[in-house]
Amino acid sequence: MPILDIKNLTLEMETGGTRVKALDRVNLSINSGEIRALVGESGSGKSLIVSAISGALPPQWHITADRMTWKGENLLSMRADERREIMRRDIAVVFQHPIAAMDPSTTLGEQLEESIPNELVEGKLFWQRKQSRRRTAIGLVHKVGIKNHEHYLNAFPHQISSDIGQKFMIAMALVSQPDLLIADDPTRGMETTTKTKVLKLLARLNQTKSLSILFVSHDLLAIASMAHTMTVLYCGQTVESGQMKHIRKRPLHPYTKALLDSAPSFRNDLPPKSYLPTLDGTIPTLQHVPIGCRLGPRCPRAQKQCVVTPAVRKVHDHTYSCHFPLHMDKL
Amino acid sequence: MINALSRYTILFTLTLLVLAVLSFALIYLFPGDPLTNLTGLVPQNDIQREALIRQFKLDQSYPIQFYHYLQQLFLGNWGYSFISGQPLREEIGIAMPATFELSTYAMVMALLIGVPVGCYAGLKSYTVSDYAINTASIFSYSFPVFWLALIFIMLFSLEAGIAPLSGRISLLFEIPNVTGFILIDILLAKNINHGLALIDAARHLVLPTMAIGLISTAAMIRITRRSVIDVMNSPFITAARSRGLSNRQIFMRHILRNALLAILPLMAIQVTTLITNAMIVETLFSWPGIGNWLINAINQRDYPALRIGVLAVSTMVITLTVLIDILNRLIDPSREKFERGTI
Amino acid sequence: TQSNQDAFYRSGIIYCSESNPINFNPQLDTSGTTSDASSHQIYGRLLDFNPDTGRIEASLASSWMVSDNGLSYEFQLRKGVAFHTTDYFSPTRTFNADDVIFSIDRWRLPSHPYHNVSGGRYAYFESLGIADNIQEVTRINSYRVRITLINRDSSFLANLATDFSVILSEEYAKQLMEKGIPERIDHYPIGTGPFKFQSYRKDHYIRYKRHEDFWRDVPLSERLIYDITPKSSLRLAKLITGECDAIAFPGQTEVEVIRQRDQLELAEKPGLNIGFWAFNTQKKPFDNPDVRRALAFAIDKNTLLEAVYFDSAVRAKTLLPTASWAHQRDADDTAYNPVLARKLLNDAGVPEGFRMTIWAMPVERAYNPNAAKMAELMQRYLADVGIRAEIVTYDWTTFRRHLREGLHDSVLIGWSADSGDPDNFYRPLLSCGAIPSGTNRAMWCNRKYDQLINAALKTEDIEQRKQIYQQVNSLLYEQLPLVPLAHAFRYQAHNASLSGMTINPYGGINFSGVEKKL
Amino acid sequence: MAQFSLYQEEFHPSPWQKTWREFRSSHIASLGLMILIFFLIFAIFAPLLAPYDPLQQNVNALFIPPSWNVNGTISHLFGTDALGRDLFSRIVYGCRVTLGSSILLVLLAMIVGVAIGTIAGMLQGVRSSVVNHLFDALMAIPTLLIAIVIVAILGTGLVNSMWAITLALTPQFVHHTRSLVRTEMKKEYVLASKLDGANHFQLFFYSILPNMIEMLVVQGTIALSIAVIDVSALGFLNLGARPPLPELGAMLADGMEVAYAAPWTVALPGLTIFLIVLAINIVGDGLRSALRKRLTQ
Amino acid sequence: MSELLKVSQLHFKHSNKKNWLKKPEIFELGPIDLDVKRGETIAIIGENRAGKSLLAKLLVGALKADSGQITLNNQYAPQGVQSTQISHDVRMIFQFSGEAMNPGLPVGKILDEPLRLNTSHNEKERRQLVEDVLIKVGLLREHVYFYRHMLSDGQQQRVALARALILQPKVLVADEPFAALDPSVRSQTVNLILKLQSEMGLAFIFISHNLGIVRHLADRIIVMENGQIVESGKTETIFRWPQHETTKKLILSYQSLVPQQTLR
Ligand SMILES: Nc1ncnc2c1ncn2[C@@H]1O[C@H](COP(=O)(O)OP(=O)(O)OP(=O)(O)O)[C@@H](O)[C@H]1O
Ligand SMILES: Nc1ncnc2c1ncn2[C@@H]1O[C@H](COP(=O)(O)OP(=O)(O)OP(=O)(O)O)[C@@H](O)[C@H]1O
Ligand SMILES: [Mg+2]
Ligand SMILES: [Mg+2]
Repeated sequence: MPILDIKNLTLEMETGGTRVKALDRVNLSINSGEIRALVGESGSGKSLIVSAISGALPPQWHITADRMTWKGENLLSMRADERREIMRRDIAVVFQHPIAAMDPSTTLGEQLEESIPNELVEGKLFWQRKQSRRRTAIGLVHKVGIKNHEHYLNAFPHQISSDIGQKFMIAMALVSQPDLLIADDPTRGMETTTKTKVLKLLARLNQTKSLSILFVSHDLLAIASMAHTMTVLYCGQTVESGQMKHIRKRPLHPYTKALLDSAPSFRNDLPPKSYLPTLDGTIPTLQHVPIGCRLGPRCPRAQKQCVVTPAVRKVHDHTYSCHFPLHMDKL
Repeated sequence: MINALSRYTILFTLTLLVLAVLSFALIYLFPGDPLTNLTGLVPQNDIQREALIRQFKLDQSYPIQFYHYLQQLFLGNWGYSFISGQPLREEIGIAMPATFELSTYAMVMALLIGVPVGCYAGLKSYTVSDYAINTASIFSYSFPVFWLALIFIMLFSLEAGIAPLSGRISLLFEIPNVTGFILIDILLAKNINHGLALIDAARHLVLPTMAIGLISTAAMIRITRRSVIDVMNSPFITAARSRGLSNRQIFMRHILRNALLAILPLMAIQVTTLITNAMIVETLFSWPGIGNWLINAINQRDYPALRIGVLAVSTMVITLTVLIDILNRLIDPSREKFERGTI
Repeated sequence: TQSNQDAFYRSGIIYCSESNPINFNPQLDTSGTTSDASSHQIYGRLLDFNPDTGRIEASLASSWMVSDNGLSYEFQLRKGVAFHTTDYFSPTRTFNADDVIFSIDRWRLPSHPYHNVSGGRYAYFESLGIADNIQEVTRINSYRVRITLINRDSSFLANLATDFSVILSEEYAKQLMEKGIPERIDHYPIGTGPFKFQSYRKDHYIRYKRHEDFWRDVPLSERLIYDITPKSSLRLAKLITGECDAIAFPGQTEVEVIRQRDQLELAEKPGLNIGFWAFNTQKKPFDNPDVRRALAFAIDKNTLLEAVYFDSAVRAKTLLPTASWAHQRDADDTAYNPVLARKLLNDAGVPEGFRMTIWAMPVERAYNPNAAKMAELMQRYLADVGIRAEIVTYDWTTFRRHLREGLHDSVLIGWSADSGDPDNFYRPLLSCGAIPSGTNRAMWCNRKYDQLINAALKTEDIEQRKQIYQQVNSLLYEQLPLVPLAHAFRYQAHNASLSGMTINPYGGINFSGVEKKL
Repeated sequence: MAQFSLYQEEFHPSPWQKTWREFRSSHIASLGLMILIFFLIFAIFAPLLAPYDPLQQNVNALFIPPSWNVNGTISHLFGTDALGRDLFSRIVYGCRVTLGSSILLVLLAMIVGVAIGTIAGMLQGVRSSVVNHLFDALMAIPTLLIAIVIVAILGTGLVNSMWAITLALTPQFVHHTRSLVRTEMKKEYVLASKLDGANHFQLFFYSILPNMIEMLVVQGTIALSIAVIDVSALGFLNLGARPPLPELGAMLADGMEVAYAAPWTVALPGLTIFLIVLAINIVGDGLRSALRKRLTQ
Repeated sequence: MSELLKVSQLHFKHSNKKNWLKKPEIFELGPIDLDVKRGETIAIIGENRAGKSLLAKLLVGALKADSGQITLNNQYAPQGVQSTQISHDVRMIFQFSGEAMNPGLPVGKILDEPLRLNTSHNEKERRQLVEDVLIKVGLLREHVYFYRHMLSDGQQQRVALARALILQPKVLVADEPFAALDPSVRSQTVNLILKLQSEMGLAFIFISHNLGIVRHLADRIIVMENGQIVESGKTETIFRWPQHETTKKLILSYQSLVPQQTLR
């Protein structure tokens, strides 16, 4: 039983006078204790999914789904305060742009302390509670690998660099001891050492606290090192989803393959300075998505049928949507 | 911070110095006799004239004259009104607080009504009530203040007879000028019927305050609304929401704070507009404030009065703006540079 | 409580006046504003005009005698008339001969220690040449004074009854002189009038208090306040809202509004006044009578009358209004004739596009309720004959200061008579002696004219005087130093709750005997 | 070589064109613009539109009420004033004087302000901060004060009051230009241009100015509404345009003298000023929200 | 291979005194010695705030060094923004951000600017050059009319590249050119650079946190820490036998991420 289960999530919005489907029948489910990676190119709609789950979408956007449940409860039909309660207790989100996601007029410490749920604060009197909050905050900051807590807790968002910001966002997300952590590109721009530390922290939390994680990124290296399962998104459509190791070994969708191939780290057979395999072109803008399979024009295996949206197919727990999948002949 | 404060102080002094230089230059720029323009005194004969020139060091070089001028400014010797013969410091001491009082009430009105209504409109952005508020505010904001005041006079004074149209209080009351704020002075005054006087003064205050206040309130609503909408759309509010903070928490701790921080620098401009409007409205309501005084001075070609009056008002306005500026800097840590925005 | 409140609002009269007085001594200034604010309120005179009949009657002088040759006047003074007691002066004695002598000698004698205080110009007396005609003022006893004249002056008594011949306190003057602040006498006045001065704020108010020991037994309001309101529309508005109990110079367009309102009362009387357009004859090309005549022909007086006075005025041909006994019905008048005007201008060498200024009074006066509007109308007429007129206006005080300096090309102004005597028009307005005193706005000096009006004073024979004034009129028509425009009605508007308001034909407002009921 | 599938649009709107499209999509803003254009037409074609000479007095037609009043006549649409001048013609010319002079002075203030602001923005360090602070301080001085000083020195008159308002509006442009130039100068594309060897002048014209136009237009509308109000306020206070000149504020002050006999002489000029300012504000508002929309997209 | 760019004893000191209460944050860079050969690819790696971007800016002359010198083709290059020689031959691509392209100008104008300022070509020639370079970086001629908001991130990066290449530089300095790009676009860009290098003999200095790409692309690696070069050497050497602590940490953590089978 997945804790988060999304089926056929469609998101429509108005841009430039036309109504476009930014997300087109996206499926995503996360099991308890699982680290799921959500991969896709920039603009493929990853952050939109995150927003849809956290309920942070503008009201004028149309969001429909066959199913969108949290532990069996329907998120879409829920009252605002119930949903807020879930967000406060169970789900934590790390947004993509950490500095922008922090109140510019409040110190980091205050914001962090504010996020600590009341039930986790010890003491009755307000100064005791205050101290308790401070202690918790310092502990958290250390946990995510910030040493100089004095300096950073009293700093304002504009004074810190974005990697510190990301760490703070993670700390803020972890403070409420959630069941699910949604991390939108938490390691962007970090150098490798710090990145590894953060990833290790997440992995450890996953193991010790059985924290489920939805890990959004296009850093395949990071994903490959920690995720159990992976969902690949292209242009608002889920193209493939399944166990990490299966996908790595045998990607079924041409796009997934192209994605994996483009990371030189995955390929020990690649001679230095050789051309990397890649798909032609770039992701289309939302106003000009091709009909049917949205990869169509770029796909090396595209044929006539591709103008029809491919149905979701399933092999064991490996789902894909493609008319002409790879490796299928071998199966 | 002390660094910034000292920088402000230096720049502020510099600005005042520039103002002083300008007002000093006016002695020579205004038509007529520099001696009269400086002192407001008309020498009866040449001997007296010579004596005055020597006394005010007008026979010395410009820097020395200016130094002397500054000295006199500091000592409070601001010269005499050419027309009434009264010391200018006294006249300004009466007129300035009157304007200040009027502006203060209008500002309070703008804040008390403008900010909550603006917040409300911002929170309910793009709903019917928001459109209604927005339309009303853009209409009120477009009124030329003098016309608005006239309309008020016609409607409320002449037709309805609700409020009187001139002065600060019925002239039958004799209120000694202590603080310059009529309501306080009434409380300080002896031998009068305080209740009656307060009611009378309040009735006199209503229309001018409304006229200025309405425009400022409209401006305030627009600024606040814009600011609230901007803050609401900013990602950190989304983030706060997804952290499960309650609406109240978000509004009080994040939206309000950031919205008001953004409003503060704009208030500096509002203060200027407000005082300008107050000065214009004063002439219509015969409010004995600095605007009325200055307009009379210009009609009477009372150059010494003009010079000091302009210096005094601009000093007041600049001081207010700088104070708001400093305040803004004090309470808003995130703003690196203070930028003025628009409504 | 309600009754408390009523009593309070009834305790004072608020009069909306049109401008700032220059000081509180009408001897020093001919402006109606100054005398309105002082002569009848603060001061008393030896004689007064009866407001109804216009006759001279006793006032501080309880009786008087004129010698047969008409050169000596003896006044018996009223006893027990108290001067004001204020925070700046407490009198130790009542009114007596010393006060009369001081008051007259101040303007009469250039050697008098007070003569040069506050500028030393006594416009009214100078313009009429009265000072030079008085030989001496002698004290017979404490309550008896004799004034001896050099020449006969048929208007002398009338002049003593005008607003300008006020009685000051000699005791106060002495005190001030000792303290070395003599000019305070004109700013912190002491008199015997019904109200005592309390405070004055320029552009704002003048406060008076009841003079408890006023010698006349008339009801007096406890407080009198002048609310200085230069805009006539605003004055009317205040009258309507009840912020003023009476107003100065209601606008001609507003008369209807006042008539329609029940709670307002309007009194009207044909006024003894003249509104005119004076040229600065000391400036080129206005020193040329032909140019002046041309300009006079260029404007249509009837239109001005209609548009500015709304027919509440009579077209003026000469200086004298119809009510005056010396009024000449068949006097010559300039007619509207732009073609002739242009021709005269061409002949005089005034080019097309010539620029001149028309100074327009900033305040309403009985003789001209809206000088600015009149100036605008005239601007158009002058444009038709190729003259570009610029309208100049300043605040009233400044306006008159500059006028006296002769900065104007031409000015729209006028004169309200202070006594019914024709000399009160001819002399102050156009005699040579009136140039320095600043009432001769045309700055025109003509020997023959002066001789004629002097001759007119020497005789008591009305017919003979009429004859002389007809000569004067034709001289003026020839020379045209000013263009007479209109004799206007006098209006006075007040709240119906005021009782005892009278309208004074010679201008000047008087609040003694006025009471407010709610 | 990579093949691009190009999703070609019909035309390539520049940022400015995009803002314009956004602007036009708002009905209220378009309406405001139409009203403004209407007044502009009044201003430009006043001699053709006005049925009478605005200065022509007619003593036979004093205080004729507007045509919708029972006593009004159709030959004087808005009635006549105390001198029998046709109020409609005066208002048409009034638009010309008031709006026209406002536009002129805003343009002047804009040019001067942009010049100074750019210099201040490009100069770094103390000089700039002093200049900036002084201008900020000057900006705080109410127009009315500046006008009073100028009138005291030069005398009243429309042109003198225009100088005063120009002087008062300039700092605003200086300020905005300066802060815009400052933020632009920090951006990488400016650094890139600098690396290309562009001097200050070229930087300004090729890198900064194209991004400034919108700010200038928006700021211009704000300044214009202030200018119209100020011009008429000074006219109203008798510090600006002189009486016979049909300036709306001066006309209003004129009308006040006869407010009882002819209330329309107060109401109509006032209403005209109000409508002009309202139209400008609506247009400004529309522009700003269009700009905002474009930027958030 | 000939030495193209030689940097010796480059030193830069920057003290950041924003807050008077705290000690000024002093950052010192260098002294740095570095030489770049024709066609060579050098990667600069290091932790955040190690001074990598600073070094890049110094190299292209966007900042002026306090001391030390840069010689180009054995010619001493004067420091500072206005040095045309540098701007001609050493070009920079900025770290991708929304601000790398002027939003108010179309691509054509943007690409025209370096030509207009640095060459004496006439309008038509310039136009030709612009179109050529657009095609070279894989864009279309029509893109000259495009504004920033009409281009995707990858296309914007290509425009930046085109802008750098249009003057036919000898050295290209890039600050994290790949960081913000998607995998597929990133590969396209890598390929493009590789191709251009082989065609034009371009020396390429780039900063990256992505050690996978570094390993793939670079000939030499420079490791920086705290404004100092702590290690430099051939790519394979560094990856196999890191000497300095920082390098070791970097390489180790990289390898801990890389799936096991690649190491086998
Ligand atoms: N507020 C918005 N208004 C209009 N379009 C939007 C908005 N937010 C996102 N989009 C569009 O939705 C699509 C998906 O955006 P999203 O932010 O989810 O991409 P992403 O996968 O998170 O990319 P990245 O890896 O760069 O974060 C994009 O094409 C974007 O243009
Ligand atoms: N323009 C500048 N002038 C002087 N010093 C600067 C400038 N920009 C940044 N610095 C300082 O130089 C130091 C190095 O910053 P730099 O941006 O070079 O690091 P980096 O190695 O590129 O880091 P990252 O990997 O996060 O990009 C920082 O401490 C910063 O404060
Ligand atoms: Mg995203
Ligand atoms: Mg960097």
